[in-house]
Formats: sequence, structure tokens, C-alpha cells
Amino acid sequence: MAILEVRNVSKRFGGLQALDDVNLSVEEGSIHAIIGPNGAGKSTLLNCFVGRLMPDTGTVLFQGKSLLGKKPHEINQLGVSRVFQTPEIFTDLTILENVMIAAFAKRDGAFSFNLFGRVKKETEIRDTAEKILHDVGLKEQLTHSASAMSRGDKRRLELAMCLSQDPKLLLLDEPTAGMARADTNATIDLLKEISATHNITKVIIEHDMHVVFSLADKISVLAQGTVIVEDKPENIKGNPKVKEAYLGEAEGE
Amino acid sequence: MFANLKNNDKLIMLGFTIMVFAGPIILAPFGAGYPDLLQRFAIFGIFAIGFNILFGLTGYLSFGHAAFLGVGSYSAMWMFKLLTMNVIPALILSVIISALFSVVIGYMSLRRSGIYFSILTLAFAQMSYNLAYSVFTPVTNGETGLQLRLQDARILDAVNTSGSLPSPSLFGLKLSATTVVEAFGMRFQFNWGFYFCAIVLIIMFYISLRIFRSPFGLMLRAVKTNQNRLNYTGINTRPYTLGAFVISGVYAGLAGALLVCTDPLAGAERMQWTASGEVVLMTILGGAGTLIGPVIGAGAIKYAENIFSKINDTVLEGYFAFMPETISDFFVFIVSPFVGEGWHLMLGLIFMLVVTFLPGGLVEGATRITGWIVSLGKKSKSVDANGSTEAAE
Amino acid sequence: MDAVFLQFLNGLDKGSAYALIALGLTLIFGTLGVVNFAHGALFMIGAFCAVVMRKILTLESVVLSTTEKTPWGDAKEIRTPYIETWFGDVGTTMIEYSVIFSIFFAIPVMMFIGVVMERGLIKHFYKRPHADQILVTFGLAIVLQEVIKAWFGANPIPQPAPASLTGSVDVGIWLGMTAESLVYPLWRLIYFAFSAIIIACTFAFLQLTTYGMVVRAGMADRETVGLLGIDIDKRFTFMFGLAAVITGLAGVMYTPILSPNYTLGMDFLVLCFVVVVVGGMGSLPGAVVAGFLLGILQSFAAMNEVKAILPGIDQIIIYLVAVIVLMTRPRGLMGRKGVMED
Amino acid sequence: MTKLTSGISRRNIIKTSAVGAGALAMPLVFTGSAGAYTNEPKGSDVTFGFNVPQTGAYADEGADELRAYELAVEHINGEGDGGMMNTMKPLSLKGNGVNGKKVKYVTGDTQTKADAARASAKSMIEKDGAIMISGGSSSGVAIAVQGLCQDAGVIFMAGLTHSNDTTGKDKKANGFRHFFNAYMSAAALAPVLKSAYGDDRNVYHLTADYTWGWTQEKSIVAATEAMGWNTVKTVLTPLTTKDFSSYIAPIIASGADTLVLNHYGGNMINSLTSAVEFGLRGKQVNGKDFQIIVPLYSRLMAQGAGENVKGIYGSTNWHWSLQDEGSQAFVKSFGKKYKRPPSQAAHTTYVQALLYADACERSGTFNPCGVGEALEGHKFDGMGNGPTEYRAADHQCFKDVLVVKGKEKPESDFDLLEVVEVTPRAQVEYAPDHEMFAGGSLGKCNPGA
Repeated sequence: MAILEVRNVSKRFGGLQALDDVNLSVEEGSIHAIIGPNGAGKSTLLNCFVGRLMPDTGTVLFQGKSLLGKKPHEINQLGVSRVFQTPEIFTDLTILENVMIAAFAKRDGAFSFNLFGRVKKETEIRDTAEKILHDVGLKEQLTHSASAMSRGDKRRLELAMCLSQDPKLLLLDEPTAGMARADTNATIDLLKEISATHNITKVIIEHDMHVVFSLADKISVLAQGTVIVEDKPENIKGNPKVKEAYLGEAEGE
Repeated sequence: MFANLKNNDKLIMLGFTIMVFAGPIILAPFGAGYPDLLQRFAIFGIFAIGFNILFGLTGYLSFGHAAFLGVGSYSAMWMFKLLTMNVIPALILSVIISALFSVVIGYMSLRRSGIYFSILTLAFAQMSYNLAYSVFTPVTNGETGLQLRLQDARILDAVNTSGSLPSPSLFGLKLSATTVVEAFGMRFQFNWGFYFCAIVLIIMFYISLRIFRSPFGLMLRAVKTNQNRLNYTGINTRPYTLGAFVISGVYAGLAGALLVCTDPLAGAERMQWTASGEVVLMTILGGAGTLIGPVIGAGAIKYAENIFSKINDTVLEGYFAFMPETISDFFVFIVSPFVGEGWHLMLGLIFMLVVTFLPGGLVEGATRITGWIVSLGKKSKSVDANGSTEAAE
Repeated sequence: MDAVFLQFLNGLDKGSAYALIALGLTLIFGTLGVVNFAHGALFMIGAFCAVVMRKILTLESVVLSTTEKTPWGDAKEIRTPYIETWFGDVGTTMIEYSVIFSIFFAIPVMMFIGVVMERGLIKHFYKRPHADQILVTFGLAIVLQEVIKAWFGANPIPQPAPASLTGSVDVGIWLGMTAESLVYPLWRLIYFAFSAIIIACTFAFLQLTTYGMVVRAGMADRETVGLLGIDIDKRFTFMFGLAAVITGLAGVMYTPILSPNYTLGMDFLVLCFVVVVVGGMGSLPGAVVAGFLLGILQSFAAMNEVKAILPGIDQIIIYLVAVIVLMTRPRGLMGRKGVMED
Repeated sequence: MTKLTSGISRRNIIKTSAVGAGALAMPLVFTGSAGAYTNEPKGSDVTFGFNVPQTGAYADEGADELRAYELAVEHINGEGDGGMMNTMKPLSLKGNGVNGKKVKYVTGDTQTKADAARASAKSMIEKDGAIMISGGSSSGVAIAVQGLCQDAGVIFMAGLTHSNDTTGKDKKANGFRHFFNAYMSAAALAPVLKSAYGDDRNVYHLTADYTWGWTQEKSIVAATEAMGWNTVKTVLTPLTTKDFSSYIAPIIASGADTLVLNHYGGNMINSLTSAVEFGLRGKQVNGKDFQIIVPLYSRLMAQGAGENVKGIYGSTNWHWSLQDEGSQAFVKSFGKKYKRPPSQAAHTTYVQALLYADACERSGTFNPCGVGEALEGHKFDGMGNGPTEYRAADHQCFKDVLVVKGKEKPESDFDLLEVVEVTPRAQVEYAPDHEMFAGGSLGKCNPGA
């Protein structure tokens, strides 16, 4: 069954047709990658999922309900979590607090006037957070400030925040962007581990073929705002259309 | 950072309570142990604590909080004029009115962030001030300030036949009453008004402490760090920031009400933007985002305003009288531009120094000094050894 | 109709002061990213440059009179400005035109003050939060105004314009109206023309010179320009000085309209921040447009016909406009996205 | 073991023993006995509290007030040349302090804000033990501090306060005003204006939009309309206005031939500058020269407005060029010490300090009720304004009022106004229940304890 369905989505910025009649369907429990050369409209498409952008036409359905017009926090509360291209975390807070915030959001909803509760006494939330931090392999002192972490650890922390919410759908926006090969491999391993322990549908937006082919169950190739191919990884590799799309880019560069 | 220390909250509360209650004794040697200033310490402490909940936690810098202080004062004053001199109804009404006022202003201002938010709050406050001074004079009594009159209704109080104005009371206990004890050549003044304000201060400090420790407070701190991430984490930040805004508005309203409980006159100047600026200065001077910082900042500024401004040349000559005349004249000459009529200059310099060298405010200064003493203690043995060899030479 | 036109002129005049101050403030913000609460103080110091110039020109020789006495019995002092003793009538004329001389005096002084301020204090605050910048510059503003108070007292010091430039001009005739229907003070027209020239020069400098282009590029992306091997810091220091000069000149020329005293800076501080925010933080044309817009609206709000409908509107118009603009246009009239929203 | 109580209301003595202090296990030393009134002086000296604007736009005026206070204290203590102590009649002071006690003083900053002024006065009463408060430079401050002194049980000698309300609807038993008021300004000015400008004038008022402005406008409108002038329009201007051009411009089209500026301080300086700039003074309207009137003048304002004040009528409480014996003595004494002539603010505060001290000496006590009684209805001379009386009914001082004009050829920075007429007291006097002053009552004197 499709958990996320994108139907006929188009988006235009001034003279640029960023998305042109995109159709996509993500199966529950799968890892679905969206790839494409630079400027293909990957990020625009992702922003349409999470409420940052409003498509000109078409709909985005999550579990049969439209996501259009919903605010980012409402979409999150439906069970869609997101990892950013550069890790977005709360740098002034401790590592543990970062994850606890996500866990609170899951438990208490988008707003709770919990003025006199004590964060310290929320043992359940704390245990969940600690466990997930352990799962993602963060070995740092949990009461340390999140600001001094390495970029790789920040990525782990961000993943932990998402996982603590036990989302139905996890959106990963170029999770290995700007990483060295070794870090990229570590991230791939991490994502694999997580997939083994947490059965979460994932959509990965990626530029790096290596990452995509190691992880994805299904791949959609986006070029010039449209999906040119949607298939299993092994079939994508030899597809001439994909080659053309990437080669065209290569020539352009 | 005090907020992050895993100190025992009970210990903090106990220490704070003792310090506040002993205020009249501790501050007497510094010339600040008289009721009016003590009351101001407590009241502006409340104001700054409330401001800190908004600014210190969420990072939203409001330049219009004095408006809520003024609204609190006016509503309390009208309660004194119409209903009763008992302070409780006055406090209740000022809390309600300032909450309503801050919901309206907060709802509109919080639609913008950064300096746009600051300017919006400033604009609302300045409008309130300008109108209070002129067009709304029937409600505010404009320049002269809203005061008690013998003819006021006060429907719950017995008819006043004494011919003099009544003074605010707590169920018959007059807040203006003071017990004076003279000892060690000093006067210690224990005033009911101060103790009433002190109790409110302690309660409000406790509430602020609980907010700091609560999930709500955690969310507010997250707003300051990364509002975008918080939105994508499923948190609707608007009600959180509005909540913080209204809470701090209520703190301000309460402080305004206490101002007229201790001195029944509400002047429009307390709504001016400079008054809003003052609470910003208090909070940052003491240490924004820390629990105790705002109280210390409020105390420091009110002390400067009330004590430094009274040091004239005659007083200075008294200070330096132990020196030979030429030297004392020199010192008077050097110091006098910074006190008395020059106390603003002193204040300006202090801000510049504190902000430049102690971004965390006086609390950071205290932490550094403590750290320095501790490290000094560790080194003291080796220093001693060196010292003795030098002495031997 | 004439009344409306007259208020329009008044608005242009007020607006030109607002625009100049806001232009300076925006230059500082745009180039250095610093929120300068001491900006009002720069305006005030500019005005006091005119005061100092006049003081210098009127330095007096003091002779104790042998015949006349003061009411308290001391010998009376007979004071004559040196310049009159030396140059006679020419000296008297020089004193009269002191405002004009002040312009040339203020340029190096303000440039110096600006550079010292930037190198001595502001540069340490580039990486600090805006709240810190606001506080430290606010502290500086207090210090500067207290120093001025200590030297010149709290009372306003009149700085009359030269007699030949006071009087009024019949603007109506130029516009084809009947004579005497629209008469306007000459000095205010001069002020308007002066600020128009300064604004034009500033824009020309930024748009047409290579120096200005580099600065504008630096405003957009400091690091990249730095990578090109250009010492952008030095240029930004110069821009701070330039902003101080613009603001100071606004103050010098304003003295005949408003006798300066030490609170002048704080009086204009809030106003010029409102102007800048309404125009859009970091937008130079926005600052100018908003300056004139607010000046004109303020003048119209003061009209009796308007006040009859909305009592007290002249008390709040500036702030009301700020609220309406910010509610409908989140980044001011011409602001860029993402500026000062953290 | 003795206890002392003080505070705003002594009626309510809390019978608390010093348990709080005792619990600290300190050896307590108690001195003093219960006072009969607030801050009853126990030692060999007595403290006066001088509350003046030291910051803000009126700081120069405040500085001059402080100079005068310092001089007054010197004279009371028998130092210096004695100043007006030589001319004051009757005089009880002996030049050895007051009631045998040496006078000391403390100073505070009103910031020209009601709140700050009250805080400052309170600290002088509560901390420094001031027995009286004096000074100030605006009516809002004076009324606020007067109310405080009434509650605290000390005497308040108001400084510069010109609003009718100070001794009108806000009058207090513990407060006395030496300065004149808006009604008196209007009554003194009207005849002079009539003889100078005729009885057929169309007047336009610009009025500062707060209580003082309103009372002055009302007073001037009443007085000028009584002599036949027509009020064309009255316009309120925000206190914060700097550039008055928008308010001046409509006057030209209104058909008015006279402009009254009910402004004080910086407001007045700026509005007058704008009016002159727009050429109002050279104008001919209805066949008459356009005229500007500034009902309340001070020398500092005249200084700030420079050339523009020349020939403009107004009123003032006192001027140093007066030739009577008292004024001469004061100017001489002040000039010797500070090398400048005193302002009217200095005169007012100097005289008030002396009068207060004299009343204490006469009544033999510092008790506000005794002192108040001695001041009520007190008639004296030799203080610069001719025969003067502190009226018992409202504690307003009645004396001649000076009508002044901006001097055409000033000889120095201080020589800006010339006295054109000394309006006799009878002409400016009014009944205590005059409608502009009605609505308040003195209440009873409050000694605090």
C-alpha cells in the first residue's frame, strides 16, 4: 500500500518550471530514493511534502490525507519526520535535551502548556531518548552541549531526534552531502542498522549514486522537473534515459 | 550558567528566600536599607524575572514591556479608587488586564521576529505612552499621574472621616508601616510593604524556576536556538512564544501593581520606551537566561539610580576627608563627574564595560571570580613557597 | 489645497532629515551588520559640531572694565570676538555664516569619530549577538550625550542661520499659483536641497565608483570579496566613517531649525529606527523612501482637519504606520528576506 | 529597649519588638526615643532635602536651583554675606542654623518624572532623615511630590510649578508654593497686552498637550476674552514634538493675528523658532502686525530661543535686574559666589529655603504642623517681590507679578529679558474657590507620627 502519493504536482518559480506534473508513490515499509542531477527539482519536491512550499497544481497524499496547506509541525504530528541537508539541531542545548524535545513533541503534541512539570522527572521520555541515542551510536556524554559535536555526530543526533518520534515516514534530504567517503560509508551503515531495528518507510533525496544503490528498494529519477524513470535499483543502472540525464549534466559542467 | 547547573532547586530557593528576607539588614551598610529602595529592588526584580522568561529563554527582545507595567499600575490604582484599599483585588485586576493587553500585543508582534518584533513592541508601547500622557488623561491623569483622592468611591471601604488619604493595606495591615531598629550606629528599617513585595518576589521567582525546569521552558529555549528545527519536530512554536510573552506581561503588570501598592501614584513615564529599555538593561546586566541574574541586574541599576545620583560634592568631600586636602580635592575632581548629576555617565560606562567584558552579565562575572579564587586556592601553596624565598632575600 | 501643499513641503523637510539619518544607519547595518543604537548620538554630535564651530569663531578677548561693574561688584568683563578685532566686518559676516563653515568642519570631525568608534569599539562586536550590539552602543550613546552635557549644559543652544538665508520664499509663484499663497522658509528649502544632494552623492558613490561597487559586493558576501584579496575591513571602516559624516551633516544643517541640546540624539533614535525598519533593514532606497513617507504622514496627521476626525492621531502616527507596514509587509517596504530575523 | 517607628503613616504603629534583629544574636545598641513627627531631628543638626532635575532637559535649571540652595544653607548657618537675611522682614533667623541646629542638606534627581521624583524624595525622607523637601521644575513633579510629602508628614516647598492645580485642586496642607501660577500670568499679562496690542485681536493658541498646558491655555483664554480678544482656535501639540512646522503652517491661513504659545522649556524654544522661521512676526494680518506671546518665560528658555525672543511679551516670577534691596542683596551674594546672576528658579528656591527655616525658628519647632501654621498667612517683605503673603486658604503665595519682554539689545547671555511692568498683587488675586482652582481641599496638616 502506498503511504505517500504525489499526484500531478507542478510548481513554477517565475520563468522556471521547477516541477512539471510529478507523480510518485512510496510503498509502506520501503526505502524510496529520489535522485537526479542538480537543479532537477529534488529539494523543491521535498519542500512540497513538508509544508514549506505549496504546489501550483496537484496533490500530496499521506496515508490518503492531503498534506497541502498544512504547516510543518502539523505534518510532523501526522508522522512525517525530516532530516536536513546540513544537520539542524539545537546547539545551545545538551545532546539529551535535543532528543527529549522530539520525544515530548511525540507524546504531548504540537503544544502543551506544561508549565510546572519537571524535565528531570520525565524518566520515561529520558529513557527513550537515551536508548535511541545508544541505537544511533552516539557515545558522547549526553549532558554535554550539542554545539561542539562533529558533523557526523550531529547527523546521528538529528537522526536520533527523528527516530525518537517513531515516525511513519522519514524524509532524508541528502544525508551524506559534503561528507568524505569514509563518513558516507559510516552513514550508510548507520541507516542500514536503523532499518534493521526500526521498520520505518524512508524517502531519500540523494545526489550520490553510491548511497542510493546501497540503500534503496526503489528509485525515482527526476530530471528537469519530471520523473523520467521509476524502478528497482538494478534496473536503473543500465537505463539509457538516466544515463542521458546525468551525462547531459556532465556535459553541461 | 546557573540554569544548567544541576543544583538542588530547594537549596536555591532557600538561599534566595533568606537573602531577600534579610535584605534590610544586609543592605543597610550600603545605604540601601530603606523601605522605598528595598521595595524597588523587589518590584523591579519581579519585572526583570518576567522579562527574562521571554527574552532570556526565547530570545525575543521586547522593547515595549514598560507598557504592561503601566497598565498594571493604572488598573491597580483604579481598584484603589473605586473598590477598596486592600491590595489583593488590585493585584488580581492588574494581572487580568495586563494579561489581556499582552495577549493582544503579543499576538500581533509575534507574527514577526528579530528586530521587526522589537520595533513592533516598541511601537505599541510608545503609542500607549503618548496616549496616556495626553488623550487618555481622564483615565490616566496624564502628566501628574493617577492619584488617590478623598472623594474617590471605594465602595467596599468604610467612609473615610480622617481627612487624610487612606494608604494601601493587606486586610487591615498597612503596607506603609515600618519598624525601625537602631544598632551599631545604623538604622535597620523593616517595612511591611517591602515584606509583601518580597513574598510576591519569592513566589514569582519560584514560578520562574519551575518554568525554567519544565518541558515548557525547554521548548522556549529550543525556540531561541533553532525555531525552524522545532517546527519540523512537530512543535507549534506560536503558542509557546505567546505563552512566554503573556507570562512576562503578567509579571510586568504585577510589578506595576506593586509599585502603586507601595506608593499610590501611577505616572505615565513608567510606560516610556526608556523604561522598557531599562528592563532590557537590567536583564542583560545581570545575565540574561540565568535565574538570578535579572534580580541582580535590577538591584544594580536601581541602586545606581537612587544612591549614585545623591552623591554630591559635599558628600564626596566627606568620603575623602581622611586624605590631605590637595589629594582629596583631586579625588573629588576625578570622581564627581560620575556621580550626582553625572550618574547617567556612570551607568553608560558600566554597561559598556559589562557588555564588552562580561557578555553573560554580572552572574558570569561572579562565576569567573569564584573560578579564579578556586584556582588560586589550588596554586596557593607554590605561591607561598615563592613568596617566602623572596622575603628571605 | 494650499494647506495640503504646505504640509507636503513640511513633510518633505522633516522627511529629508529622517532620510539622511536612516541612510547612515542603514549603511552601518548593511555593511557591518551592526545595530547601532549610538546613531542618534552621531546626529547630536553633528549638531554640536555647529555649536563648536560657532564657539571657535566667537572666541573672545576679555578685558576688565575699569568703570563698569557687575551687580555683584566685580569689574565688568568686556568681551569682543577676536575675529571681529582682526577682520572687522568680514569677521562679523564669518560668524554669521558659521553654519556653512561648520559643514566643512564637521566632515573631518565626524569621519574621525566614526573611524574611532568602529576601530575602538564596534569591531569587537561583529560576531556578538545583536542584543549585545544594541546594549553596548546604547551605553556608548549615554556616555556621549553625558559628555556633551558636561561641556555644553542641558539647555538648547541657538544656532541661527545667516540672515540672508532666513526669510521666506514664495514657492507658490514658481508653481504658477497666486502670489503669497504658498510661502515657505528659505532655510528649510535649502535643507531639503542639501539632503537631496547628499543622498544622490551617496548613491552615486556606491553605484558608480569601483570603491562603492566593492563595498556593495561586500555587503552581499563579505567572505568572497575578502578572498579576492581586497581588504574589505578597511573599506567597511571607511563606510562607518562615511555614515557618521552623513548623519553628522544632517545634524549640522538642522541646527537652525532645532536648537541643539544633549538629548537630541535620544529624541531621534527611536524615530530613525522606526524609519529604517519601515523601509526594510539593510535597504538603502527603503530608508530614503520610508524617511520621506513618515515625514509627510506626520505632517498631515498634524493638520487640524485630520485631528478633528482622529483626535490624538499626531501623537501616534509614526508608530501606527510602523505597525501597519510590518503587519502587511513582513520585511518593511523594501527589505530583503532573512535579514535580522534571528 | 526602645523602638522607633517611621514611614508613610505613623498612625499605625506596629507593636513589634526587634525580634528579627535579636534572632541574629547581635549585641544591640539602641538610641533615640519615639519621635513626635517624621524625622524629628535629635542631634545637633537638621537635614533639608533638595529634589531637583539633574538629568533631562531641565538639568541646567536644576543646577541653578542647587546653587541657590547651597547659598541659602550657607546663609542660614551664618556663613557668607547673609544675602537676603539682611533684607528679610520680619526675620527670626539668627544666623546660627535653625532652632540652634546646624542645617545640612541632601540632594536628589527628579529626572523631571513624577515616579523618579517621588522615589528620590522618599529616599531622602526614609534614608537621610530629611525634615523638608523642596525643589522641582515641572508641575507634574511638584504635584506628585507634594502628595508624597503630605502622606509622609514633611513640609514641601514647591519649586518651579506654574499649574493652577498645585494650589488648586491638588493643594495639600503640607505644601507651600512661592512661585506664581497660570491664572496670575494671565491676569498680569492681559492689561499690558491690551495697551500694547489693542482690544481687537484674533488669537491662535498652541498648547502642550498635558495638564499644565491645558490650565495655562484656559487661564489665558479667559483673561484675553474678558478684554475683548477673540480666540480663533486652540491646538494641542504632542509633548514630544521637535519640529513644530506642521502646527505653525495652518496659523497663516487661519486669519489669526496673534499667537499664544502655551509651551515650556524645549517645546517653547522650538515652537517659537518655527514661528519666527515661517515669518509670522513680520506678517500683516487684518491690518495689524502679527504678534507672538509666550505667557511663561524663564531666562534659560530665552537663552535657548536666542534672537527670536526679542520684543515678545511674557511673565516671570522674578528677575535679577530688579532694583529693590532684597533682589540686589541676593544677586550680589549669588554673583560673588558663582560669577553669574541667579535665575528665577534660583530665586524661588533660595527664598523658599529661607522662609521655611524662618518659619521653623519662629514656631520654635520642626513639626510640620507648627511650621505650617507659622507659614500660613505669613506676611513678609524684602525678598525681591515686594510685600508678600502666603495665603492660609490655599498655601499660594501672593505678590506682584512681573511682565517682561525679550530685550532688544542684550548686553550678556544673562541679560535677555527686561521688566516692562510690575503688576500689583491686587490685580492678580483671586478667591480661593475660583472655578479654575476649585475641586480640592488642603486637608489637615500631617506631622507623620
